[in-house]
Amino acid sequence: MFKDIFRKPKYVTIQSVPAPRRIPTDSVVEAPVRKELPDGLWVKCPKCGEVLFNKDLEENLKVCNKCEYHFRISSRERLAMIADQGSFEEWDSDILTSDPLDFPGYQEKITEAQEKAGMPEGALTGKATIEGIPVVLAFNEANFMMGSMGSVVGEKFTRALEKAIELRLPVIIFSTSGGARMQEGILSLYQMAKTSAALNKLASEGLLYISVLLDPTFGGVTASYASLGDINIAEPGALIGFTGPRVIKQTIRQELPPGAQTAEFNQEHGMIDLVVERALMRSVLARLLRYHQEGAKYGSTI
Amino acid sequence: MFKDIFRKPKYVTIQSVPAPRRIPTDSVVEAPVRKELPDGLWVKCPKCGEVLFNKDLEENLKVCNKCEYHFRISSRERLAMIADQGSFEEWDSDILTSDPLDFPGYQEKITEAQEKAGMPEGALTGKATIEGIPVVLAFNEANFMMGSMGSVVGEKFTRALEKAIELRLPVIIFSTSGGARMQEGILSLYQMAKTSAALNKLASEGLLYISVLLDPTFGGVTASYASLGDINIAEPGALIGFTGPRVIKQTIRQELPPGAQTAEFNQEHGMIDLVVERALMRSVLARLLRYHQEGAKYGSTI
Amino acid sequence: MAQLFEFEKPIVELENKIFELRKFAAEKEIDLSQEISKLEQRLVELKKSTYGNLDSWKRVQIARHSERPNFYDYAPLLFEDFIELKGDRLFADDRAIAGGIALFRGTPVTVVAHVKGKDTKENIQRNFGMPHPEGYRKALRLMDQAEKFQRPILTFIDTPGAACDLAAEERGQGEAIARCLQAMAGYTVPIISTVIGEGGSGGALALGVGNIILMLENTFYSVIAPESCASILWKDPARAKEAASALRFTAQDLLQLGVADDLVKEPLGGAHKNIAQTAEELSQVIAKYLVRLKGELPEALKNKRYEKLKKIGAFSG
Amino acid sequence: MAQLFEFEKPIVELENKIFELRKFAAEKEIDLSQEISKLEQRLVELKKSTYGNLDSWKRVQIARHSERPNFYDYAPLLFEDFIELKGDRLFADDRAIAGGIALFRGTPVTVVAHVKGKDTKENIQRNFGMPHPEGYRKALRLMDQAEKFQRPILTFIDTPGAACDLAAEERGQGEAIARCLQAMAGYTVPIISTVIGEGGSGGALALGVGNIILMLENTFYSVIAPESCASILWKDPARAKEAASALRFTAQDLLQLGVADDLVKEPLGGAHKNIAQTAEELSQVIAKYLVRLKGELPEALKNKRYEKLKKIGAFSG
Ligand SMILES: [Zn+2]
Ligand SMILES: [Zn+2]
Repeated sequence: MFKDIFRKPKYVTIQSVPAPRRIPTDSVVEAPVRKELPDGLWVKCPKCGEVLFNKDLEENLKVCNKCEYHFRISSRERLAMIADQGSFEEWDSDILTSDPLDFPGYQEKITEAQEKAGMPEGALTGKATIEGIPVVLAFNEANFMMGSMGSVVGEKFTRALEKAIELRLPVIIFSTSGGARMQEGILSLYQMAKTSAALNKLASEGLLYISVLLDPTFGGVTASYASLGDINIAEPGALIGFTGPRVIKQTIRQELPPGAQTAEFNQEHGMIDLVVERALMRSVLARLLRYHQEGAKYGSTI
Repeated sequence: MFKDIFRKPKYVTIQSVPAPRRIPTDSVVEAPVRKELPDGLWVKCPKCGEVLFNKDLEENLKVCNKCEYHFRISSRERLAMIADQGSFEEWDSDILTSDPLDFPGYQEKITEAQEKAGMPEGALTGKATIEGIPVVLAFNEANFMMGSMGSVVGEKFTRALEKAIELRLPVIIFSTSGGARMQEGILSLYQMAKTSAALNKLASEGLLYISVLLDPTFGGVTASYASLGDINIAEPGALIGFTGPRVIKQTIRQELPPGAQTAEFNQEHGMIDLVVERALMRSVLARLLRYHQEGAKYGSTI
Repeated sequence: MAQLFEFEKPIVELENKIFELRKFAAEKEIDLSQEISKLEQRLVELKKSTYGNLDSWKRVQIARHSERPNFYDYAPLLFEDFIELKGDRLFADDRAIAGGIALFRGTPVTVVAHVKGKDTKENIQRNFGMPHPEGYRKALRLMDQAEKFQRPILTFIDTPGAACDLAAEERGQGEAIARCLQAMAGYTVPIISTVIGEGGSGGALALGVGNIILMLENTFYSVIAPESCASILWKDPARAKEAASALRFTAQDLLQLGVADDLVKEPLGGAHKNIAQTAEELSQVIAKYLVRLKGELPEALKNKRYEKLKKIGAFSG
Repeated sequence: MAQLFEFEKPIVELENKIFELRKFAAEKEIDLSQEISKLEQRLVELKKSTYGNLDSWKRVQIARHSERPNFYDYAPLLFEDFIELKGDRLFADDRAIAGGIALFRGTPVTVVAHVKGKDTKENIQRNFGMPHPEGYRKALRLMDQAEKFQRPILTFIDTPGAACDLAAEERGQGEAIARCLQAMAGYTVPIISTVIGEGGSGGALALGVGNIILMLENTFYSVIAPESCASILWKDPARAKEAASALRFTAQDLLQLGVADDLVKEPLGGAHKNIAQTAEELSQVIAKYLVRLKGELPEALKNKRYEKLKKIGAFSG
């Protein structure tokens, strides 16, 4: 009893979060997702222009070793960087898109996206461990129609949240999305409400939700699950907002100042708890999970 | 069953709240409380300079009939304007100030204040009805050391809140105060926490609390019960803030713009639900009380 | 002079013709009653054919009509009393959203509504009905209050969308909307959300997590404005009409898609032709559902709202 | 060079004298050990008499010392780990308040603290430790989170007071502080509030609604700054020293008045003379009370905190 509390600190350092990186220029958001890593041996950093060898880049977790620009990566790549190897159990991979509005060109877009992303839809969900701690993970897939949220993404995320409640596990969602998916109309819009409602249920069960916001996160995803973390984490330089800079310019002719909508801007404006570089993400998540494990609650250490 | 809901609206008007008055100049806050109504037959309006006959002014609820400046009035006068005649039952009138810090000159100040205000301390609490609806009322007394809050004010308000819980009654507090009372040091400061804690208890019991903010309300009172209403109401032109304009000027050499810290300014900045002129206050309070009576809850009309 | 749509012009022309014919007949003391009666017959049919089966784009135009009644037009007709409560207690009072306590057929309710302006000056004050984060936070505060005092919540949706400017981004537009969605999902009081004009995207949805979702006949509720959709799809905002149809966002579409629960009849030609009549219809439909919901226990209201949301979506497998 | 108070100068002079005597003895190879030993004896006594019974004004000076350790100095010594979490999710991240999750002797706790800067540049960033409303709203958010996850809350008070400027007034400084007071009163987790420097008025109290209130030996916690009090009482801010004594606001006073529950020993001369030692004392006292509180049930923690607050005040009748 109370043993823990009398244990002397043996290792006293503030493991502080890395300092915010330099703010990327607006041009970063314009870089199409696919340009990042062509098939060649090398790639040019879209931020600093440095020529980087693919092999080095991969070893550096796809972060530019000169300017620390965080290249966009796929949900599978992200999963590999975060979860314990071999621990991931995928859920609901068989939920497939229908075309409820019979929307012009949607079927073709889906087929294209499937080829491009190598996935049936733009969401990846399941259970895994991080440094041994079990957790429910959900990812947007940027290569699938810009990570947009339609019925399948909303449904898979909602099911994952309900499963987390059932298993009493914390949840981490990795967001990267242009917002709600136009082609499913109002059904897409209401996925925002659906996922937020599921998060409300998770919260009322006292379970932890960490939202990780990745480059880029906009629209209906920012206006739903991505903003609702008990803890909101972003990667350095990630662009995060409700309305994209181009739409703001077109709509009200307002030019955003340099650095607007970056992770750092959002943190200054109170929306982001932590800006964490890719190399530290796994260990920061593990620490946070550990402090929220049921056994870590003060009541249970007595 | 459901009878009420099928009743046709018979009287369809928006009984909208009166439009915000012209904003008084800063000089208003400087007007000492006592200057308002000298013993003579007439008084000069401190805002517009109009000469007003005391009798007319009294009949107009001490509101200038030219510029609608709301003169400061005592807690007893306020009570008479708000509660049903003869309905008030005063509580805790026997709690008296002690001088816990043995503070220089405090005893004399208290004696002076008692004479000036005609009350033993700067708080008036009790039970009354407004248009027949029972309610707990609490008032700061501006004539008692600027309405400052020491142990007695905090204790009387806290007891009134606890009594409201016991009786399951709504509460209206009429605030006007310079803040926590210096002469009781830390004990005064903690009256802020004490009254806020009692309000937390009231809220968790699902009981209504209406805060009425009067000219002037500042410091520790703004930073505790006065800001915590389910509904915050202010009189037109009332000055409300945390730090007074003179202290701001002295401390950081910042001159507040004209109209800053008025009721209307506070409403624009989201802090005040309603700005209600004195003549309408009683009826607005009655309507709000009525809509929050236990019988008015939808569950109980079924 | 009322704003007139292209498709309404034949009606007005016919009305004018009948008027002139009457005048002529009276002046010349000729009996043209048979002729006039024929024309009146045609007018009724023309109105029916014009308004009776409006396409999506026409509904968009009516929903956005400059004289389309807004919340403040309906409030005195719907409620015996409405006390407007202002402010988010954090930053500002946003006039693109109004809210407060109202008395609806004898029952106190909390009301929250988008408000577009009626003229340029008012539209600037109300940012064309496009709320900033403080508007959503005011809504949240008032709805939390409704939950505390167990009052039903009525929301009225009428916005082109949430404000899209630097200020909105700085103050967390996404967060503010998300909080509304999350909170509404958790309330144990009845919520009825009614689209009374435009239902523009996330900015509309923030007030749209009702147990019951109602739509006036000539409204739309969409994930994206038809002009923006056309821009993205065909790089041509002028093809908004096509987008309007592709998006299936009219009241009738949403009823079919299972998102809207019921429609509220408007007078022929749209709500602006007869506000009192529209308000009367609206009042009756709201009353009907409010009575139904008032029969439910608090937890059931929350659970059924959740189940309703969970069912929205189309997929296979 | 460390900031030196007037009342410390005799000590430093004596220290210098001893140093020179030693040097002289060594150089000249003379035995002055008896002389030196006498002086050292005197030094010990001088230190005791100087620091052992500091008056209120001297404690104010020590509490405001330019090298007074701040929260960031203690954090790495108190906690095995500290993850700082930023922002109020509404408007901004206020650097006058820091907060986050820390590991205290193996137990996750939520930590919230005022932070003054160490130099002019940092002081401008941190507004001299005077929080704006967004600072208190960040504190509130983090404390709500602690309640949700049933983590104890440790607050560290060190502020001249809340920010007093137009921006603070516009964003509801009063409301922000009041919400903290109200919320803290309602939590069911243990709260330990420690004054580590200045406890300035409402801006300090906003983090001060603890089950246990601790004060470092050389701190003060007051309803008003002594200078302002002197201004009001005697129209003379220079009489702050008198006011400091009249206000009875030192740690020792508050212990007597029943507001502080316990004091934390500082090294002779103040916390800045030995931060590690101060942190060690602080850690032990916090641990002692945290263990006690962890034995209480959640509802009891809330009720006892309320009862504690209710007892504060002096009156007759
Ligand atoms: Zn680079
Ligand atoms: Zn006047």
